[in-house]
Amino acid sequence: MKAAVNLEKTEVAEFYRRMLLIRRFEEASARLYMQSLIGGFLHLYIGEEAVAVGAISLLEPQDYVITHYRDHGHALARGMDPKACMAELCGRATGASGGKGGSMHLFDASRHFMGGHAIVGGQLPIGVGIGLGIKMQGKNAAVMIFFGDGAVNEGEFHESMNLASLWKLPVVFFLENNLYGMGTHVDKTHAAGRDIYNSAEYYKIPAVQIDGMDLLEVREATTEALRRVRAGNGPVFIEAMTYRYRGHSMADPVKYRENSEVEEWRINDPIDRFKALALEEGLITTEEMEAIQKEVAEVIAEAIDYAKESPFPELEVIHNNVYAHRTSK
Amino acid sequence: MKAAVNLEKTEVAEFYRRMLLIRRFEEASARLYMQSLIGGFLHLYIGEEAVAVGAISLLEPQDYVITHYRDHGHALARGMDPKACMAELCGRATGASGGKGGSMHLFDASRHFMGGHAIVGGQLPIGVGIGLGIKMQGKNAAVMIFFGDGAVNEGEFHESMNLASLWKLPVVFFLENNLYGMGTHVDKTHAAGRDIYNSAEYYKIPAVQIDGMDLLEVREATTEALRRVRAGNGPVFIEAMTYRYRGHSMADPVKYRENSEVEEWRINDPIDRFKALALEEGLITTEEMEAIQKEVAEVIAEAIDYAKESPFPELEVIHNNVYAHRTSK
Amino acid sequence: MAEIVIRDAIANGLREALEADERVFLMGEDIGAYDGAYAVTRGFLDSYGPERIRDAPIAESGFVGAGIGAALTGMRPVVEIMTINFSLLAMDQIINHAAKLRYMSNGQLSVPMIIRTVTGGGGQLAATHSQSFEGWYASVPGLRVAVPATPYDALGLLRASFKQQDPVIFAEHSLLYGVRGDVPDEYYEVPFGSAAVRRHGADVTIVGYSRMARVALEAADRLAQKGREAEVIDLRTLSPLDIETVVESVRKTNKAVVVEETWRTGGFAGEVASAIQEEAFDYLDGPVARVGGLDVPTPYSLPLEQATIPDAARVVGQIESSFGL
Amino acid sequence: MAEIVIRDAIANGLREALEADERVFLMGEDIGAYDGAYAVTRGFLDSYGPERIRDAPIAESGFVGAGIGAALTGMRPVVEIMTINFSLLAMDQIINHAAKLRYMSNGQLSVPMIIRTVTGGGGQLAATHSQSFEGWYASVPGLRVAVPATPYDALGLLRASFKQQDPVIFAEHSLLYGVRGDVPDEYYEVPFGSAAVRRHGADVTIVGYSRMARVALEAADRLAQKGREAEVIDLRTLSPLDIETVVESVRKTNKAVVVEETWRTGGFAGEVASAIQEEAFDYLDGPVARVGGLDVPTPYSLPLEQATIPDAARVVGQIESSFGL
Ligand SMILES: Cc1ncc(C[n+]2csc(CCOP(=O)(O)OP(=O)(O)O)c2C)c(N)n1
Ligand SMILES: Cc1ncc(C[n+]2csc(CCOP(=O)(O)OP(=O)(O)O)c2C)c(N)n1
Ligand SMILES: [Mg+2]
Ligand SMILES: [Mg+2]
Repeated sequence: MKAAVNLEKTEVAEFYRRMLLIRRFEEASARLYMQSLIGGFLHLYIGEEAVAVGAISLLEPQDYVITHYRDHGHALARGMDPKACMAELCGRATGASGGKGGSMHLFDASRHFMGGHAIVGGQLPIGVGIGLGIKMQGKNAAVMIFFGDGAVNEGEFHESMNLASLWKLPVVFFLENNLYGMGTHVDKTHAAGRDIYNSAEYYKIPAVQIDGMDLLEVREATTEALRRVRAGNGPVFIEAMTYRYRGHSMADPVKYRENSEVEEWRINDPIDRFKALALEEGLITTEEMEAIQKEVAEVIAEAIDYAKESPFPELEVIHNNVYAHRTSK
Repeated sequence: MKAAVNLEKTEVAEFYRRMLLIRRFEEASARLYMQSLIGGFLHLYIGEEAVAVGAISLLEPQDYVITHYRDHGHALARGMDPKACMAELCGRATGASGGKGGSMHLFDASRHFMGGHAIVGGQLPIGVGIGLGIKMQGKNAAVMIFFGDGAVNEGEFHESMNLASLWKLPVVFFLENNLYGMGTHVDKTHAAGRDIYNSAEYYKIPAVQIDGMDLLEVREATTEALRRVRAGNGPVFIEAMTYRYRGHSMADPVKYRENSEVEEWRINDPIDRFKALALEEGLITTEEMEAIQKEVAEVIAEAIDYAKESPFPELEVIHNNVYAHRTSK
Repeated sequence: MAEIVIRDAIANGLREALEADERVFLMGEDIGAYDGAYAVTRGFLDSYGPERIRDAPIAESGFVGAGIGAALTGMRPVVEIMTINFSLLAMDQIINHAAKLRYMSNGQLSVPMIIRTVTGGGGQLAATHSQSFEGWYASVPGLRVAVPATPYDALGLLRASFKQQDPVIFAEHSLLYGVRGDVPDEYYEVPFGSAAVRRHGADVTIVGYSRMARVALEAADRLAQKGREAEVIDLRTLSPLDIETVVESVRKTNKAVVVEETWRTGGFAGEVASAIQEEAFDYLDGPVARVGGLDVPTPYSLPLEQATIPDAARVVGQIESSFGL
Repeated sequence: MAEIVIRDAIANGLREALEADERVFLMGEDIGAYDGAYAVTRGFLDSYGPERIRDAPIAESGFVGAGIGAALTGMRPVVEIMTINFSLLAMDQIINHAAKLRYMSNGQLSVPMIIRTVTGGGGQLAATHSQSFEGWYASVPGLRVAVPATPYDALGLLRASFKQQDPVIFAEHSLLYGVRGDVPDEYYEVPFGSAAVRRHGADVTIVGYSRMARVALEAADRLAQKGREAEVIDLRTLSPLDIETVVESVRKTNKAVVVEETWRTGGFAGEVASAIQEEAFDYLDGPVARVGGLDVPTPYSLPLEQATIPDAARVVGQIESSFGL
């Protein structure tokens, strides 16, 4: 665990709050899913909170984030309103996308949160293109692309790495290696095994592998990555080793791994570790923490109520936003 | 240039004959194309003969070859009848595929020559699958997949390398790096630059880069590659640096490179070099060579006549071989 | 005779083939350790081992291409693309390669490969996960397309697929896995290119396939309550398309509606409707009607999703408005 | 007014946009140093430099996705997929992403991107290189599809494409680049969703688009020699589809044939034919006829290829056999 010495007290509270918010949001989502208030596929981020919070907390408003279907964590870390997020999961008119996208397809354009993409690997070339747009317009911004160890096997990974490097685009490739793509272990699908950051070298992209359960390590690596990217040196690659405690989605009976493996990872729970460290270093008090817990519980309760009480969309919106101009057909 | 000391005289004659056959075949094709006897796209292999001949001459009948649209060289090196080949290029009923495939889609299943694939990169996963089929059936065979430097940018390259390595398949990835994909130089499309064999390391695939203008070096590398593959150690990767003297296809005005570059490569012409070496080492005489030249000229003339004199296919065959069983529709 | 669900009918058909023919193997994402995304291959890994139940990396183009190559060497691969939405990533291999190799080689090569995949919407999976592309595949010469709607057909068509020497797209509907039905103990096959008349009636012909064949039956039940008897035809395979059975029915009922789940505009129902009027124009009381999915990316929200996908009420409504029945 | 070829009409439209709007850039294989596979972008690299005339690696999914991303940041990318055959490799990006982002985000995102590509067969390019998938794209909600057949339309539709806020598939036919036609000096646009009546006539309506619109005209000329006057309609865009203009014509002629280059079975002509009979059933003297490509992978050999792709003789033959004209 990295030392927390350089953190401000306000930052510590904020990181703790943000990670806890995601954790509680996911737990609440699971409950609402069991109550059939949420439909479709639901992929929880529990266990991986330090990655999204650590990385995204370093971005500026003009930067962009794009990710896959396991996206609640990234969305909330980027500041999406939990109410709008939960309402979207419940398919309500007040949802972030009026109920049209759902859990796997969250968007918040005002925060440059560009989705929520449910085709494995699909966000990679799009993220690269965002980098291209940034660069061609001379904007002082970066794009952070989150993706999983499973996505690395798609051809689009290769195409995206090549394009980003070739054109020296301001892209942070952020791999969340949680060891599994659905039920299949990375060792069984990836010839190179689990140290995927090694792939970057061939593309001339600087890369590091970090402990994704350690918020401070995530922040340190991201800081360095953004420094390089903002200096115009082209893309960087971060592989955060992490773990999802729950199944791939709520539909997953999780038969492919031992519970002991989960328990081992839980020892390094990113929230617990951060909490312990912050307490130890006197950067937060128990009382402050309890206040945050209470606040988060309220935010979640409010989000649930908001979602439940919101109306479903009217049928007349069904043809809206297929095209810029609504057409009859 | 490698020493030719280990070659038999009969081999020398055969290699010379085979390379010359390809060269003359391509020259003849170009003429027939200008006469509109050949249609579609025509991609000539001139300058690259040492690769196909050197590599394929080491294969056994049970081995497989698969390649892209620049396929005449590989087909002829594998023993396809020049008459059937030329007739195919001319779209005749007597062509290797009855005129249905054409220049870009040559097949000779009896020789395990599996095409001739005109979608860049498309032959890669298929070749890997051939390797899988070989392995699952416990056959003592290998598959050699030819592809270009342009194809390396396709996602299928990555997917294929990963699969072949993961499943330890008997695949020789044979990259013909002629520095251009159509009119675009490899340095402009591939972040890693021209030493593409370096890509193999990440996949745990042993790789070498060789002089593709030197038949003996091609043979040496291929021998070693096949030894590994046949020992069941999984795939290998060979990058042969080579050059096409002509344009990408007959339609290419070749504005993207200087003629001086072509001239420089011509100095290392694979046929001239091999000829010189063989003469020098006394493995062939001028008379023998002239006899071969004459023989090749005759074979080509015969192939042209055969193609020209062959009938076009009857219209009634048009619905044949869409499916195994001819259907009405 | 046993009553089983479609999931088990397909599993039984796969096991049967795996046991009868050592060239048969399965390859796809999460078919092994995970037991299959839709649990069709549950327990297969234990029974047949990782060589024949081959978990593949998420690389649709790669492993579909690998299936083609394996088929070329004489294997009989069953490649699973988790859902048809992801088949877009393998479309080049399917259409530019699998479908064309026999023809371009003039019969030298053949690709006896089954691509199992899951089609359709209805589980609130939203726009990227609710599509139905089987009609596109059905238009590609060189491919065969099966779209079973019952356990009997699922098993019978799967057996027939293993007899095909050509690539087959075997499209299973995500919402039908739990549908029960009788399956004989004796061996049988359902031939490709033979539609089933699911219900007889003289007033109108409703044509559907996959889940829409069931929706058609539901619509027929509702019509029956109004005293109208619909004839319901389940196409069972889209390639070959058994238009004769459809036309024969329309010649009797003089009215036809074609129901399909994909976007109405440009759907395969256009083929069926066009063919009906080509073959039976003089028998028609009015235009062949089509009921299709709304021309929108499928929305996530339940009420919106339900309004998007055709249901019995819409079919009945169309029949009312088209034919006054 | 100047007489120019389609190639130049498109080049002019692209130059115009590049000059008027600095957000516009071109990206694709061999559009720069090679001057474009079909020479449309000849000289562009010199004029606009490698940033805006961006030669891409052979990675269709990658650079189409990059186009989407760039569009999301406010650029106006024109992505060139060398031919529509290779678009299968980018289909996931086009259909699962470009077409859906506006809807799934409820209007938060928009993808104003033009995908230029080359469709059609006829140059003996054989099965992998002779396909026409524009009809598939036209069925996907969220996409627009333009299929120009004249220099006037090519420029006018291209201009209109730059005004679209949604992804446009701009499908140019490989055999039409050299076709000449008048183009006004003044600025004009051709709106999406408006078919053109290319020729007036009262005896039969022939509907086509892209090269088949020209084949339809040729067929009409032949019919004229027999004293029959065909009305010829060029759809110009498939999405939106201007079915009204077609139906209006059919109400007058009472006979319709739809001509399309792709495989007849399951083609977009099925949509058009179905829609015609839905809208104008009572006006029809007989079934709406379709002339399409044969249901085979396009063969290489010239006589076989010629028999595969519809031509004027086949259209006339169909009209004769369908309507006795
Ligand atoms: C192209 C495609 N193939 C398959 C799927 C089904 N699928 C959804 S998530 C997933 C696993 C992805 O794993 P990974 O990238 O490691 O992300 P994680 O879920 O572990 O966060 C699969 C196979 C899909 N959505 N898209
Ligand atoms: C998927 C796809 N994209 C583009 C093309 C057009 N094309 C044909 S050959 C070629 C260049 C390939 O270059 P390389 O792989 O280096 O092979 P070479 O021609 O140099 O032998 C291109 C872009 C194609 N046939 N398929
Ligand atoms: Mg993972
Ligand atoms: Mg090359």
